[in-house]
Amino acid sequence: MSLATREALVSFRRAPLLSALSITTIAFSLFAFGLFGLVVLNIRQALETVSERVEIRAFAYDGTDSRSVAAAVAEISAYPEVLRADVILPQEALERARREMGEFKDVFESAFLPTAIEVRLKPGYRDPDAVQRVAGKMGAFAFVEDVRYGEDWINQLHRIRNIAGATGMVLGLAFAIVAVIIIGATIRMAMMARAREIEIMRLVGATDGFIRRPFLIEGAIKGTVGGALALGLTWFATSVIERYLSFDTVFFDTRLAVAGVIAGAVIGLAGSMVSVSRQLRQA
Amino acid sequence: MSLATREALVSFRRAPLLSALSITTIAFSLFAFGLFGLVVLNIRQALETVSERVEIRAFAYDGTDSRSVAAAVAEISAYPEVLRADVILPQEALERARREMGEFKDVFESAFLPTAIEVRLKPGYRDPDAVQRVAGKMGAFAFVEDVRYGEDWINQLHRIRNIAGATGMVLGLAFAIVAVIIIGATIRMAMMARAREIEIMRLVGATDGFIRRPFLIEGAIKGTVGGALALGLTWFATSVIERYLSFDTVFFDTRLAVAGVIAGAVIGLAGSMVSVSRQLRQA
Amino acid sequence: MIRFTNASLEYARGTVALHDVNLFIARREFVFLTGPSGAGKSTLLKCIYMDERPDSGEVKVGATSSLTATRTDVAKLRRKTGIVFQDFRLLEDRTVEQNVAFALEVIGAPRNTIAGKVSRVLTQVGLASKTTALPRELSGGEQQRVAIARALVNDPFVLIADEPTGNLDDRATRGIFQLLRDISASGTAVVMATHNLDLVRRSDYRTIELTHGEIVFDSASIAAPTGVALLDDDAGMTEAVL
Amino acid sequence: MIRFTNASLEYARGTVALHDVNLFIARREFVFLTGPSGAGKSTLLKCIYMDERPDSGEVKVGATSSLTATRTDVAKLRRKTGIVFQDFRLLEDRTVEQNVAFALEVIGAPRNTIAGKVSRVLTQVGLASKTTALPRELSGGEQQRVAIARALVNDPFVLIADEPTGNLDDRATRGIFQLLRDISASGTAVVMATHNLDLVRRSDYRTIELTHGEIVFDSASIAAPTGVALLDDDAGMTEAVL
Ligand SMILES: Nc1ncnc2c1ncn2[C@@H]1O[C@H](COP(=O)(O)OP(=O)(O)OP(=O)(O)O)[C@@H](O)[C@H]1O
Ligand SMILES: Nc1ncnc2c1ncn2[C@@H]1O[C@H](COP(=O)(O)OP(=O)(O)OP(=O)(O)O)[C@@H](O)[C@H]1O
Ligand SMILES: [Mg+2]
Ligand SMILES: [Mg+2]
Repeated sequence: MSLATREALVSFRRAPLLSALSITTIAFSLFAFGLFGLVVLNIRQALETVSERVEIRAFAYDGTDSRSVAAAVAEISAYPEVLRADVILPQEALERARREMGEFKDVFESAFLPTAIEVRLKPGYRDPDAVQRVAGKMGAFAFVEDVRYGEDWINQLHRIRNIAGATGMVLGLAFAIVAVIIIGATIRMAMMARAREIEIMRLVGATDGFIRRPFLIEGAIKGTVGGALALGLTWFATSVIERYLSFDTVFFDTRLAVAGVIAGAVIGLAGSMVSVSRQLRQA
Repeated sequence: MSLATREALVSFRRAPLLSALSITTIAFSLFAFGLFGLVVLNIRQALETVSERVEIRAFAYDGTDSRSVAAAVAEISAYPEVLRADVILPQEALERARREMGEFKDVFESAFLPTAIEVRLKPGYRDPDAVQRVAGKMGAFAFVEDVRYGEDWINQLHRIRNIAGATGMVLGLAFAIVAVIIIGATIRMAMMARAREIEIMRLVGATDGFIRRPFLIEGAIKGTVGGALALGLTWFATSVIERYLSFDTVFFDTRLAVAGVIAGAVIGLAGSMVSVSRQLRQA
Repeated sequence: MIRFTNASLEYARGTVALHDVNLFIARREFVFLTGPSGAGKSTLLKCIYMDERPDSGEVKVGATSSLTATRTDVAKLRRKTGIVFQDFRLLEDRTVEQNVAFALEVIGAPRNTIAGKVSRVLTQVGLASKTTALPRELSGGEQQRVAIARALVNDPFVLIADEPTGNLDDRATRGIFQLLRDISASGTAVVMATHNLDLVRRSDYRTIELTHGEIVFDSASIAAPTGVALLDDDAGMTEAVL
Repeated sequence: MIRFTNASLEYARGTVALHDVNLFIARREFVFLTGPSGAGKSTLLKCIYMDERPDSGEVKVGATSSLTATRTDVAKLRRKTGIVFQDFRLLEDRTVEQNVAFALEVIGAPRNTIAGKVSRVLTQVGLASKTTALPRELSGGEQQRVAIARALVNDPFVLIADEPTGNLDDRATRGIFQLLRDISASGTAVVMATHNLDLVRRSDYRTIELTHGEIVFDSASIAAPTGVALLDDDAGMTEAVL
């Protein structure tokens, strides 16, 4: 074992270019993969933030008395889908509209808005079906003139989230496969460069296990270093983007980061395993 | 020359794995680069669309007579920075506000808006300075109560565009460098695998030029194929995104596409050139 | 110790490299293998270290049979076999010393004994002054002697030498030959393929001649050799060595 | 044709491979180079095809001087030089035929003449039946003969053979030797390093012996050789060949 590790380390010194290339390739592939993962992560995060804003508003007829509104709010709050229900008085509505719509604030100089009940849904219920159900029930109150909840917008949001998830999975998988192919080919090439060495090892009586071990250790080391490099690159890229574009980005949490490095190690190991076995079968 | 081309082609047959790896690497690097380029292109395009909407609005006091407004519009239209100036009557303003702000259209049920002059600037003048200059001149008219042009928003837009351009350049360059390094290393590795062959060629009297030629042709072919593959991949990726995310994306125009493939060829050629020269110097 | 039973081998291109070879080589025996270029000498030797296996018939070395040996069995056999390859087969990126030490490392020799053994055997083949040179920094004959040193270093129970003196001058040839004789005298079976008929004639060891893959001459079947050499000591050796 | 003037060469590790070598070899001359392993024979030959250049002194081959030759000059020299390397140096992924044809392609021989020349020379070395084999499918002696065929195929004006018969049996050796003699008789200078003293003794060609990089014996300086051989025909040859 000690001999295998020594052999593995020596191989870095013997073929620095090949080693550097393998590591760079692993790092670069995982980097591309990581950047892509981050994009998906950030899109999900953004969608999450947006979907928190899913809300249903019911507008009361002019002159509705506040007690019936309060009673309705109490009832609506009890629906299982509902996170909170609030009364928005005309004055508040106007102020909020001005605040939220900076550029168009002149529009509201003299606007009049009706009393409204605003409802937010619980996380599990922010889908088009639940929204429609609650809106229907709210529309049944006698004093409600109109219920609005941005149907198109919610449908669209839901669709984007589904599609983003799916394309994320598909493209991510494609990236991972490309990475594994490149890495496998790189290791196989390193292997071919050492085909003679492997053959000589076999001829002087080395068992397959003995021959394989240093290569596997080497692959795992390269993979780990590549994974760590990729993590560093990804972190650097996001921090650059964050700093200069003043985007708020989400980075991988520790668990995901460690998983990334481990993925590198596994890829390196798997690539070596496949390549060395193929080489050994040929010899 | 015919011999060199034959040798170049034969090398694909002799080392299919190595060739496939080189091509994959070139394709993959250029693909990453291309995707990144498309993101930048699309951001620029989006910003361009947005900046077309740079507009300045001057609001008239209640009861301003329409002739003085018309005179002002004529004068403003003559400013060198101005693309067009229009009068917006209160009714129009309201309708437009309702149209543009779908979700909030209930807000405008009973709004009152003043008469306004709306000015759009020519492409070269959509920067914060020009906007401020024109806005100042418009504010000087006696009947104007207020001039609005979203200062923050225009400044922000301008800043994003500058930063996007700069980061685009920097990250793009970084990607290109990584691609060249990986490709160079791949070719160098292919070269090392053929070091013996090169040495034997020299010993039987082949000149450096004779030895170099097939490798250069090989590199150029690989680069071209890699570039074409990358283009295909990029096109496929964007069309998938376009189709499933119903984003409107801009693709490279023919000139850029051809440039991409040529870039692949040049990278392949350059990589071969560097590697073969290094190998020849050593031998 | 080494037994060929009706062994035949045909290569992919239709070359018959071995044809119905029957052969027994005992412990302590020294055998010359001669014959024209392409006669099948290297192929016969490859069968002994099981780099090739006969298409029909059997080769048995110690307890290892070509019919049943697994990859691991072959590896174990080779650890007890010293091989001098016709084309040397040195590791290009290791020094002379490391090349020889490698054969010991593979069989798991204790680390502290390696350096001593390596330097002793390199002195025996006359390369004490070249220990840190790389193969490409050696002359043809020096490379050949490194290959011989590597084959000798782990005290093999069978020594196979394929044209081990093709690049050596007469004096060096005699030195190496003496070394192989000593090895053989100490209990190792030595099989040496050679074109050096001088060497063959000067000594009176058993000589086997191959032509077109067939044994056309075997001195053991003419002059009765010493009793010890012909004893089939397979069983005893096997226990002791494997 | 070939002239060494006070040529000395020391390798990086301090090995003196050539020491003050003075030598003239004429056109049509056949020279044996002998000496113990590591004496500097291969190094001397490498100087002739300018794979090594002396640290001091000069080597001149035809009009090409080791002091002034550019990389292109060296390439041109080698196109007129046939070289049999001690370790063969065949292209592993090309067939026997392609290996030999390669030497012709490099010098830009007309495409339609190549196949004929290749098959003729392969027949001469006795490999007509192995034309489509890869080097690893050949025996040691067969590989050596491919190397010889490659050296002969482009009618060189200097032929350098480094131990060309080390892996050949006596009959094949005699055949190759006869071939080299014919080449020499047709106007080519042949320099052959060998350990086969039988061959050297049987013929009465000029013999040069090296030890530790020094010429310790040169038969040309003892018995006066034929007049033609000693004529310094550098100038005439140069015109004709380069
Ligand atoms: N891998 C192979 N594939 C096909 N033919 C082969 C292979 N190896 C050897 N041969 C052929 O088998 C025959 C015997 O080869 P072998 O190497 O055993 O000869 P040899 O007696 O060692 O000759 P030499 O003295 O030249 O080394 C030769 O004709 C050779 O061309
Ligand atoms: N590239 C090199 N670097 C260092 N030393 C070298 C190199 N090549 C050869 N030598 C040394 O120079 C000496 C002469 O080598 P050379 O190959 O000329 O010997 P040779 O006469 O051809 O021997 P042989 O008969 O064994 O082939 C040897 O001691 C060898 O170790
Ligand atoms: Mg052989
Ligand atoms: Mg030599």
